[in-house]
Amino acid sequence: MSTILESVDVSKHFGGVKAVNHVDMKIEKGDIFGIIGPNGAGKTTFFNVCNGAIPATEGKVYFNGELVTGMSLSQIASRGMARTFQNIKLFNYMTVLENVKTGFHMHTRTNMFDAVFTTKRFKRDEEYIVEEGKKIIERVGLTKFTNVRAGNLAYGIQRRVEIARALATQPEILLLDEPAAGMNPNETQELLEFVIALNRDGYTVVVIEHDMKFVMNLCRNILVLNFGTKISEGSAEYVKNDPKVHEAYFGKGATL
Amino acid sequence: MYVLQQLVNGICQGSIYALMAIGYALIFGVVGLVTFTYGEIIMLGAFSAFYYFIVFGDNLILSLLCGFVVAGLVGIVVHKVCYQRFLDAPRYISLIATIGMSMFIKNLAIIVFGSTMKGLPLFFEGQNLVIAERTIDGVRQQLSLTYLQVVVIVTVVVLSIALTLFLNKTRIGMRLRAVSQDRKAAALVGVNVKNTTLLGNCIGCGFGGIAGILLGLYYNSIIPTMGGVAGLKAFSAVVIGGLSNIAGAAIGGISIGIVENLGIAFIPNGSGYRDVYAFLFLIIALVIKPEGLFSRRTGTV
Amino acid sequence: MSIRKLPVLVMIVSLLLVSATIWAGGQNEADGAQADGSAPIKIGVAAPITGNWAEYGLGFEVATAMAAEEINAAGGINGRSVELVVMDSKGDAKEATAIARQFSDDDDILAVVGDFSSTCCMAAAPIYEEAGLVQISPTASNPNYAGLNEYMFGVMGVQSAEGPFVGEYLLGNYVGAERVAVVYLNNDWGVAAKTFLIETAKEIGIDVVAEENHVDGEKDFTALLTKIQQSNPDTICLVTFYNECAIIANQVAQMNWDVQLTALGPGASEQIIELGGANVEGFLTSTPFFATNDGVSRASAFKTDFESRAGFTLNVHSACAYDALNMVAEAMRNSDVLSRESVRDELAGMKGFEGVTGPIEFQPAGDIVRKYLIVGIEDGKWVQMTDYSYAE
Amino acid sequence: MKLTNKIKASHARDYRSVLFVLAAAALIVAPIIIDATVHKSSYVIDIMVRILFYVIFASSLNVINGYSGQFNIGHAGFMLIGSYTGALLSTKLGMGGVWYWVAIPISGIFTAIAGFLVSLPTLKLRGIYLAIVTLGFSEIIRLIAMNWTAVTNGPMGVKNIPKIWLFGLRKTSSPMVIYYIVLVFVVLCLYSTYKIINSRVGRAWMSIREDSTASQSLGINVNRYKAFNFMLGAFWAGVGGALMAIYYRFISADMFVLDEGFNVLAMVILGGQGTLVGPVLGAVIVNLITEFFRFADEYRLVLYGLLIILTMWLRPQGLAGATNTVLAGQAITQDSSKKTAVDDGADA
Repeated sequence: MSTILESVDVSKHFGGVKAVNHVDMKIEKGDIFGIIGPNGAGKTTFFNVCNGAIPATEGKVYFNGELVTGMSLSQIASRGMARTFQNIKLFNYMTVLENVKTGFHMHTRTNMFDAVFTTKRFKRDEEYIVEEGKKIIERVGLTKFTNVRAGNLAYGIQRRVEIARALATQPEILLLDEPAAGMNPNETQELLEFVIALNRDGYTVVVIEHDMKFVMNLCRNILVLNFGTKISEGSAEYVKNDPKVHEAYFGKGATL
Repeated sequence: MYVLQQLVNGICQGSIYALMAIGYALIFGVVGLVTFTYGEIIMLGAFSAFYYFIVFGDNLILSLLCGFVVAGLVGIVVHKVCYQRFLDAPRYISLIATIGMSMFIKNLAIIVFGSTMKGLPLFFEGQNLVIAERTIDGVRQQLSLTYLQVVVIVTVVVLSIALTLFLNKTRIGMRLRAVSQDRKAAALVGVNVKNTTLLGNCIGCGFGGIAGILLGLYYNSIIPTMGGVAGLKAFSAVVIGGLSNIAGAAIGGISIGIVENLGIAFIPNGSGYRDVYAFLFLIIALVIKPEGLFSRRTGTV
Repeated sequence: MSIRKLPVLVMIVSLLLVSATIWAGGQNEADGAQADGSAPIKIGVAAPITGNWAEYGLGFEVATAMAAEEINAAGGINGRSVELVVMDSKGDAKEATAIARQFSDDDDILAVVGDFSSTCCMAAAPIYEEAGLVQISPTASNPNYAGLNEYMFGVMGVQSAEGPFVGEYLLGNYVGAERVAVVYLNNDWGVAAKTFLIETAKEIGIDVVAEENHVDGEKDFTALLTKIQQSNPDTICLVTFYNECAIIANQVAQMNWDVQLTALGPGASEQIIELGGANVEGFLTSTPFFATNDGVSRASAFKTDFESRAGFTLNVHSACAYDALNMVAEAMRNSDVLSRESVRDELAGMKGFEGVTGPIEFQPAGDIVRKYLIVGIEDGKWVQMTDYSYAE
Repeated sequence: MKLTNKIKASHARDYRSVLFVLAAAALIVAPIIIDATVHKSSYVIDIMVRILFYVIFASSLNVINGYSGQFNIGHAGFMLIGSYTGALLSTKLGMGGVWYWVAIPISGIFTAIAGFLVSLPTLKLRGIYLAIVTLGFSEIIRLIAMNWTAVTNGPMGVKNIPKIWLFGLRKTSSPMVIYYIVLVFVVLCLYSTYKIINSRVGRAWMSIREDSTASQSLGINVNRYKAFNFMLGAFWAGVGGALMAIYYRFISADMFVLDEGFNVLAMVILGGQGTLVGPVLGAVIVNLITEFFRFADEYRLVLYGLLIILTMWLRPQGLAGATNTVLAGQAITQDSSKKTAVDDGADA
């Protein structure tokens, strides 16, 4: 197995606050990787640095061996990294299908002239994205919501739409930011199975969570952050038994 | 000397802009919405003083108070009509409502006040504060300020400081700031957001009224259509200053004044380009610092 | 945003268009019913009654209404009374053209007085030409305006007359200026006037040491004045409106600058004294017409009457509007068979018309060469300094 | 079940296409009928032409404000550039008559380039900051047109703009002829906007409008698409401006003051931005209303101001009911409160 995403000595400072402090990370292709930590540990910040949403103060990020620090979110996205957002960022006033269609942006080439003159390329692209889009919607089990406006959907379903939209970019790696937040146990369980299925289809998945149980059940390898610093990294089993992790979550002397 | 005098001219004119900008910044900070009615508030303040002088005689301080009250009251109406319903809606809605309001007030004012330009009594007439004077080749050069200019500059400084103190030291001021920073959080800690917003807008408009009177006195002319340019300059100054920053708005206003006057001073026959200098300065400033030159917090969209 | 809405859209638009048509058409037909020999003669008045130029537009409205009343009180035009159709152009050229079309469409309208700004007049000009309808503007001062076509007339007076008058007689003979700084309003009129003025001034050996423009609505002239002060002029000549003249005079006074102020264009407006107070003492300007409230002359009676009606002081623009309407009426009286064409011909050929603003006689292009007076402010009052023969 | 649906759908489609054809026919024959039946028609047709001009202006502004969520309040600047380009090409470079058909797209392209230049400093800016830059740009352009006498004739304006060539017709600046010329461009403008909006490009714009971070995460180059967006909006504003020049045959800088831009903005918002129908409706209603309010004499603009406020109270999302965009008024309120509830658990 080869490394797909790697961070070397990454730091992010906001003014004087060191939100992320010299973090190294290595994610193997095909893995389900978890980043955990208590609230305010800098998980999302680290995540945002990795995919280019915010620039790193220091350090380097490699994606498939290519140095991607300094690239924008969209540049990194075009290299095959897709993500969802902690506070869902759907295009609320577009339908589910339109959301997914937008996800195909990188894989179509229609420009304004094609659109105005209904060229072959326009027709081919539209056909392609409708067909593929419907497949993806079916894949996430939302066929009956195809033409519903995304903003009108229930929370758990919106999460799935977001994943569907991310899948439409045909990524190699999928970054999920707190996918289980706000879900009930049933929905969480469904999500768990869904992510495992995705992974089986060949997607490398990175999950940010503070729900330990969810992560332990899902992820093979885990990185633990606290106050912006890496305190532990390894297999789920290893992390589970790492006293430093216990300390971070429950204070000194506690056990999981 | 010439450059210095032009600089002084710029500062004086800038301080008028600054005066208008202070009220705007307060309104923007508390209400969080762009308004195009502010120019008309300035105009109403000026006209209230005009009628005050006619009815009660020439008392500058009392007329300022009168302008403050009148503009503040109009501010309440504007608030009820243009902002209150639209506080959480997309901004352009209240923006259009303020454009409608501005059209309404301006044209009504033309009918009620008459369309011609009117003069205000001259205060401090003909008294100059000559700082330096010299004659070169028969050309007299001087560095001087009129007393009215001094009054305006002092008012700007006093009002900026007073307002900043008010916002930072008093309970009401703290509430205003809380609402300005985060409406929802303020509501959570028990601030009556609705009334505080109204109050903030009211005070802001009051300052607009005072600015209007001084503007009228400074140029000794008021006309119902004076609000357009005034409002635009206030808006520009506030944007340069970082939107809700009181001191920033004042400095923004003064810097616009300086840029305009220096532009006129050094570009041959360049007076016609006055607004070009101001807006180019604004655009360049925004390109360098997209959130305004003196903003501390990130702006909201 | 789906294709479904497209036809709905087209439907709505066409429905609205058609209903508007029917509404407007119905209106017009109602108007058309009374075109017999005793019906009133209609004259269109286009002016900016709302918007930023309302100050002037309202003056037009009052002045033309006065003229019409006087005409009607004196028995109308050959027994027919005059009716004004006043339309607000807002100072917007697009509205001005719509008004032009409306006037052109209405066969009862035989002439049009207006508009205020040259832009509005010039945008409307081709429409009036097509309809063969006279547009006589009290104020349009773009040098290209009157020559646009044979139906355009202007009573403001060409700048090729006033500019040289101010240059040679006001600045040269009367003031004896040696170093002049010119401040002009940057619009069509201002540029034309100052060009002629400077040309003449240079010819007679006056040194024009500075030339600065300002935009309409400018209030702060300190930078500009400080700048021209550097070139040490003994006289400043302002080519601008009366409001600006007063503001400039105030700012010159604030600078403690002792310099002769002269002007081209504002006329003997009371506004200057009202706004400038003591600061405009000694102010000199050229004017085509001068009236005081002493009630002696016709102009003076007009001025008093106007001011009591309008509630604001008379300016030269409104006086020109009054004359414009009277000229149209005169042309109608002179017509054998009254028609749009006859109004044009009679206007073009009119001789010896005496208006409140002085004698008016059109040149072939449709504009007029006026004669000018020099007036000045003494003890807070306008005083006539020279008479019309000064320039002869 | 499926079959009946299909039948229903096809019925609906037939019904709609019949409506469409009828409506289009009405637009085409309307001026002819008016000319034949109404005695004094040129005024009415003039108003119709003006409406069509504003349909172009409002729709082009809607491309910017409505679809990509950028906030342009200085549209008059673009109109000015298009108008002056057309006017100067035809008066100074002899591109009148038949060549004006070339000058129109050139004006559009020239304005689009200006749109691109404006979009450069504004890519980093959002909301109010963007708004004031567009406003400043509009004033700068106007003052340059007014002061740069050598090229633009300065305050004198551009007069005697030649008529356009149209199959040897003589009166090509008459309202009737211009009506059809502008109608063609209105159709082109609306059709192309419609097609673009429903394509990859349009979806990219709307995604930027709804959430620009999310749209970046899909690999959309937000800056590039914002620039495209400004260029398309400016293009049509320029074309509209160039058409205006051959109708009025005289243009000057004071036809493009800020208020003109606000006026177009008011049309877009009153009609409902972010919809294709909205700006069209806005242009029709605002123009008819301002004509209709003539009875009010000097109270005309007072009434108009009131009407604007009233519309915002009653239908903040605009008349065309743009409830299906993020720009819709009331709907957004509930949504944003829901979102903040989630934000509370935000990470560092």
